Amino acid sequence: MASSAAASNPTIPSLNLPPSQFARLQPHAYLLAHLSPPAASDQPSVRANGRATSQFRVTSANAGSLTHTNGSAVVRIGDTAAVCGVRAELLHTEDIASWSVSTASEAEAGNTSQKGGSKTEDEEDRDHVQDLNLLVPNISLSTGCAPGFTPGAPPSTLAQSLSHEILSLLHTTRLVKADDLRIWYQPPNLESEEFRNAGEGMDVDSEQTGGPEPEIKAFWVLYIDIMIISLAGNPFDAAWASVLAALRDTKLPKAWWDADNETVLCSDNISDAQKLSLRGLPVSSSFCTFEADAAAGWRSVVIPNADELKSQAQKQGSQQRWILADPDGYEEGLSQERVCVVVDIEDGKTVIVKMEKHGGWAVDSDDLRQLVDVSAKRWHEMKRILDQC
Amino acid sequence: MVGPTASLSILQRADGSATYKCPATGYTILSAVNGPVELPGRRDALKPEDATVEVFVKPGTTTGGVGERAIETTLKSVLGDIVLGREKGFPRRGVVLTLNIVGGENVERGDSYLTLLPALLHAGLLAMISASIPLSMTLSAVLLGVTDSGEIVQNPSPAAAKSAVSLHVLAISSKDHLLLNQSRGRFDFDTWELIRARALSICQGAANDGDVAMGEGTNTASVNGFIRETAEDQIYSAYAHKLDSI
Amino acid sequence: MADRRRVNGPPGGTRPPVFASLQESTTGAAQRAQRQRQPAELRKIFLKTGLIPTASGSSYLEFEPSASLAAARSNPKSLIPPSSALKVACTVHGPKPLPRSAAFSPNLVLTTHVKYAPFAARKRRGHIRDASERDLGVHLETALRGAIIAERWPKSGLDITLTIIEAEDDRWWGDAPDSHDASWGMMNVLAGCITAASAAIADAHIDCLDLVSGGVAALVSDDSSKSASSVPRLMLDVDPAEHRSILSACVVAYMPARDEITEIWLKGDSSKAALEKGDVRSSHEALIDGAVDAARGANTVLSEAVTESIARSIAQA
Amino acid sequence: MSKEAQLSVAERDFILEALRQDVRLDGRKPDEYRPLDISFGEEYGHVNLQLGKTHVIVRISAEVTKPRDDRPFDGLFNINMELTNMGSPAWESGRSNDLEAAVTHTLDRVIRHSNALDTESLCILKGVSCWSIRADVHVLDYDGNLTDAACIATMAGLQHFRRPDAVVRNGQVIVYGVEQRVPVALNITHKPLSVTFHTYNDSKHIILDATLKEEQAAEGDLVIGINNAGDLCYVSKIQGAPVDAMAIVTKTSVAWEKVKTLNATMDKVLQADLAKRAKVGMADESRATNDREVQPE
Amino acid sequence: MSAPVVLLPGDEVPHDRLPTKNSNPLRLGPGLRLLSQPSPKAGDSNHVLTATQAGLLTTDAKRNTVSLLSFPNRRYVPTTNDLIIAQIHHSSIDFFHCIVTPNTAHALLGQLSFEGANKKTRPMLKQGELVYARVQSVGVGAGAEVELTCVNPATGKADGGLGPLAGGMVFDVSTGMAARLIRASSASADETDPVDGLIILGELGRKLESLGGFELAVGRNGKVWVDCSNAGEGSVSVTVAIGRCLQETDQHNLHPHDQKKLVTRILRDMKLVS
Repeated sequence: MASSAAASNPTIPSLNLPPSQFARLQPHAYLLAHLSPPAASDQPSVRANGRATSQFRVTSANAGSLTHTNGSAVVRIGDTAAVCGVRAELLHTEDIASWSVSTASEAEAGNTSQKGGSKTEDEEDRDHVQDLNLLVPNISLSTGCAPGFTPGAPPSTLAQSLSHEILSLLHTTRLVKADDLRIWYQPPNLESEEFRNAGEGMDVDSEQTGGPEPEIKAFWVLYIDIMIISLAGNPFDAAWASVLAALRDTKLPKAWWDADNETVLCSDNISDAQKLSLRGLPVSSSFCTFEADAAAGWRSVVIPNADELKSQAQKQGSQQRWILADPDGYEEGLSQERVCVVVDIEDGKTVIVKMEKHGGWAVDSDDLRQLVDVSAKRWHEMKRILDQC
Repeated sequence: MVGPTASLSILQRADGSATYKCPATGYTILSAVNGPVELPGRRDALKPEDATVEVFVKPGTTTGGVGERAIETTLKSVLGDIVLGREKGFPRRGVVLTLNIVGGENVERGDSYLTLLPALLHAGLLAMISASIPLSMTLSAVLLGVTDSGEIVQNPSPAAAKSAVSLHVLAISSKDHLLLNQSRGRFDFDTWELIRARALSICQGAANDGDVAMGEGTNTASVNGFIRETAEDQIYSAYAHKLDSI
Repeated sequence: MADRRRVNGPPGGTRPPVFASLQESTTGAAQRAQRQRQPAELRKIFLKTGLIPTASGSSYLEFEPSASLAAARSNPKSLIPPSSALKVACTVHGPKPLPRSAAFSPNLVLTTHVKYAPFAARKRRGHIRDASERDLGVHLETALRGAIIAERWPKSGLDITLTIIEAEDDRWWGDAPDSHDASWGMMNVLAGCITAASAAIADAHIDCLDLVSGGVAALVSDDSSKSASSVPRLMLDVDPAEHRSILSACVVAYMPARDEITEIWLKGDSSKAALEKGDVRSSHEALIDGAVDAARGANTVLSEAVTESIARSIAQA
Repeated sequence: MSKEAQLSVAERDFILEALRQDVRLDGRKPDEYRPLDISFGEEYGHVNLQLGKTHVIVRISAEVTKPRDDRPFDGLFNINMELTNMGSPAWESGRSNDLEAAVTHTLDRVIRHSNALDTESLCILKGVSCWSIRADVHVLDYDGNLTDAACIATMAGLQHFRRPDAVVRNGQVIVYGVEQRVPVALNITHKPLSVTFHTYNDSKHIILDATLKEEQAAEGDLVIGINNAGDLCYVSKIQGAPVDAMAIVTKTSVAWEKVKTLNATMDKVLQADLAKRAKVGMADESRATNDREVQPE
Repeated sequence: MSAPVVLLPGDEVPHDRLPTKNSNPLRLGPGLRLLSQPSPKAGDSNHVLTATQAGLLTTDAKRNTVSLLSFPNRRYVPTTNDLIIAQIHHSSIDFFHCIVTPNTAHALLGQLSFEGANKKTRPMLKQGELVYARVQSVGVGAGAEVELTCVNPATGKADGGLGPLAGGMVFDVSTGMAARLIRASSASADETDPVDGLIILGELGRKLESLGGFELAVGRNGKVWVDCSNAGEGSVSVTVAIGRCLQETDQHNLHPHDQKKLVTRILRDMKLVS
């Protein structure tokens, strides 16, 4: 046993522990030994899981396998697995308290909340999708996905934060178009005859010739539920990818207002159904920072200024810090600093839609620029995977 | 533009407290810190070597939800970063920060907390200072928006933030580190670098000659300078009796 | 009221879509699916262990889609699925020390937890466990407790969590629930949960007396005419969507090596069953025997999956 | 941590002995409130209240919503209080405790159930839309008698608050911004307040407005909700040592006097604030019209 | 002396502010820590003192100490040798478990850590009773418990009034005020110059002498125990008056001449002087 351990991991020859034990007892030293092998050995710097620092785990996506959903997907990123199901339900405008309410400024502009003529399509989308709560994502970690999450307990802080982040990202990317969710009704032109009889007295006539304006009678509400079935680090990327794949798979039935029954009816004919037309393909990539000196944060050493930190990194021969792409659970446990970059590529140009970092003071401009490049590469990979599923 | 106002140790019961008002965004935050204290029922979850920082954000005219939990996670990670949780009396104890939004609009469902984040960070930091929680350094933060004409706006109002193409909150330590970045919207990296440079000059002052420690060299127009002045004023008034005798 | 710990939908609530085309049946959706299997023929079960490495033991179980569902999937016409097929993920965490607050226990304390995903069934499920989910948890616990050698692990706990990703239907979707109707689909779900949990427990190397597996048998009546000639028949592993009426059903948790039943759940009226001539069993005995036969069938799949799990752990060692 | 630190024997004995000599720790008389300070924020309905060291902020807010199905003519009114670690280190943020439940209950009874705010006046369009008024009580510092502090602040907030004006036109509700139409005050039917007493030494000593330490040393409490006209709307003597029925009668008249004084104080502060606003408002208005003239395009 | 220096967390203590003449090792007070510079480019001095709290830098050349005076309302963190007033929470076989500050872990006070205590003579303290104690140790690292004692380990005597506090009343003040009170009361009794800006004790002492005087014990944890049992019938009023004077001085951070006015006002209010 011991000899095989030494063979596979020459950096810790003095220990007679099998690697798995060493990994558990001295996690920090174990990962460090992998990342900074002695210069003498020809070992490349790899992570304990065998990946290069900017390498993501094997990712697979499979869409449309769940029977009772409008769209669904299973995404596996390494050992982290997310199942997402999208269910569409109807929100009648009569059930919306604010529907019959308009602010005076809108009313003066000659518009009701049903149609904001001066607004751009994007703004209107934001109003409807966001103000009416048309997107309802929720993440569940109470699936036994990892130890530490009590099944049946209310959502943990992590689950709540993730749900919020998904919702927030859906809103900022405006991924779902409000128009896909609207159910319009064209009232019959009953009054047209009366108008004609009334004669020339009506100045508004010219506008009315087209009959009454179409009105929105209902909206589709998308309940997006994400079950993290297995959690081995980086839940956000997996959850977001599953949401993206599920929404790409989502078909909404053709729906219309049935004036006789005063309700919305749908067609179950699949050829009538419409796929959602999403705005872009924002792909999320998460990273964490592993510090060579785990105690640097609290040891009695002066914290160097940002500039000094930079020059230090250049001066010192050995690397002090590694930014690990798509961290697994083991690596997440060993690092504080997190980065999340969400990019989309439009016409070959990288557009950043979200960039977050917190939990440390090491990552700055230079690193972030590299991470954006890594994320752009990841975008192409994810696009290929999502296009195939 | 009217600058922010803040004062320290305004409450009686809490170990440390502060109020922070940002006229540009309209937000007023009251903050309180208790620590080091025992955290009940979480003994197993506490780090044995370190203090546990807990953050609770309470909105002004609504009940908190998932959005608050998300921003708490961020605040905890940024402020927890500068707390020296291994100092005497702190390991295995809690530092409990409560942030009460007493003025300004509510954050809408599913909206990011970006417009509030700098005010929350400053109020939280000042309360920590007021409670004499050991810190490795201080920080200052700024909200920047990019308009559709590409202009960078400092502390846009909630309405202006809504129409911004991208929004960025950066927190910079008193030693110039980037402690936090939260960017949303649509932008490219070159724009962000402009934002980064702008944030540094707003937080640390344009005339930053690198010698921050001395206090004299600091540009008081900077956010960092404002934090320093606020703390200094409070110390001077608390030790007026001492200073009189000098 | 709004749930503060979740993202909430519109405050006024939403309504599930109503399909207009039931009468017109342009898509063939309005036709009831027919059982294509022999009465004693079971659906294929897909069972795999060890898919969730963060757990001590895990398994994933899937029932083969019925013929109608398979047809609808390969050539979709209607948005209304004709039936559905069980998909369950199961994790086992432990044995682990009991929480400090817990009382002393000389045995392994078993906690079972069954939760449907919100999108698992035709009707959207809530986030909070309802009575039927708690019921399933209790049945499952009884089924497993009889198989586990609990005294091997004093002062320890074992958490078994099952997530139902897709559930079985209780009846054909076009039928209105009738008076003696019960949630028949739940019985299939329970049988699947028992088999899946058993595999996950074995995957976690928990000492057991035997591999316990679940099986379902039911008395069904498929004749539309109310004539006296229509007698209910005994069938194994029924898909409720494929039958006009289920009179009674039985699910057992069965250990073949010991020929023991650890859990039995029988529902409905079994008095009208027509058994083969010369069969002296009472109809509920026949129902139980049928369920045991079904469980035996599931056990062959279970053994394979467990063997695979062991082979894997030997390879890793 | 969910409990306040208990009183020491010395403190308890001393408080009780002092009360026997009619002495309170801060030198107050038995029926005396601590100094009361009420101020208003920039927004309507934002009240900052200090009663001794007890410090609360109340914010009133309004939004248009759907009325309840069973009460199509009524608007909604809710009082929310969530105790956080700010008010006392003994409170755990995000978890409710007994005090929170008790105070919320009293506020509900005294203000909401006595219909101090006329909810019918909040109806905009029958069964379709109405105003939902929400009072949020934030406790910043807790040094006893949270009930009265929160009650006074909530009542002050309701009287100070102005909701946007709304009209119904062709079945459409139109809400006017504060800058477009003068916002509307809420319809307050009467002004009830709670007055809280604590009892000591077999109810021989009954004091008003106890501090936290005095509350901790008490045997029982007596809460009286009463308005300016002397109409009782709430009396609670839930637990603790028995109190002589006559004492309740005398304390009720004490409470009535106190409520009259408190309401008078409140009125004065409200008037002063309104006057100040009127001045600023007029200045604003003239400036606003000027602006309009300056920029005709 | 040069202008006062206020440091914020992370600030370095300016070298010219450190006492230099003394050959004894420099002693660090709370709020400061010694850090080493990672790159020894600075040459001779590669150690720096850094503030971890915001506060006023003070140095004592005589004792060669440097410390930071931070906010007076902060929570008390037990420090070895501090005098505190603790409240018994419960007792176990070997220890009394005491509350030092609310909502923190209990400190341990040995059942025999009293003057002349043995198994038979040890005090039987009940829940809620108070002791005046010295912090013996605060332990290091995780799970460290604070230990208290009521005897001087060297002499076995209860120096400075250590031990159970019977009767009287205890008032809460800020930790900053407690520290000032300790310094003020340890100064000679007839000192007329304000010590640390406090004249309140001397003032009270003079005015209340005729009423029998009072006994005072100050705990660094922000507790002041007052006993006026000599004042006979007026003892309650006198105690309340002292408590109010101390708390108001603390709360409003009163200037010495305001303290004088306060004493006069409160004594009149309590009808102790005409």
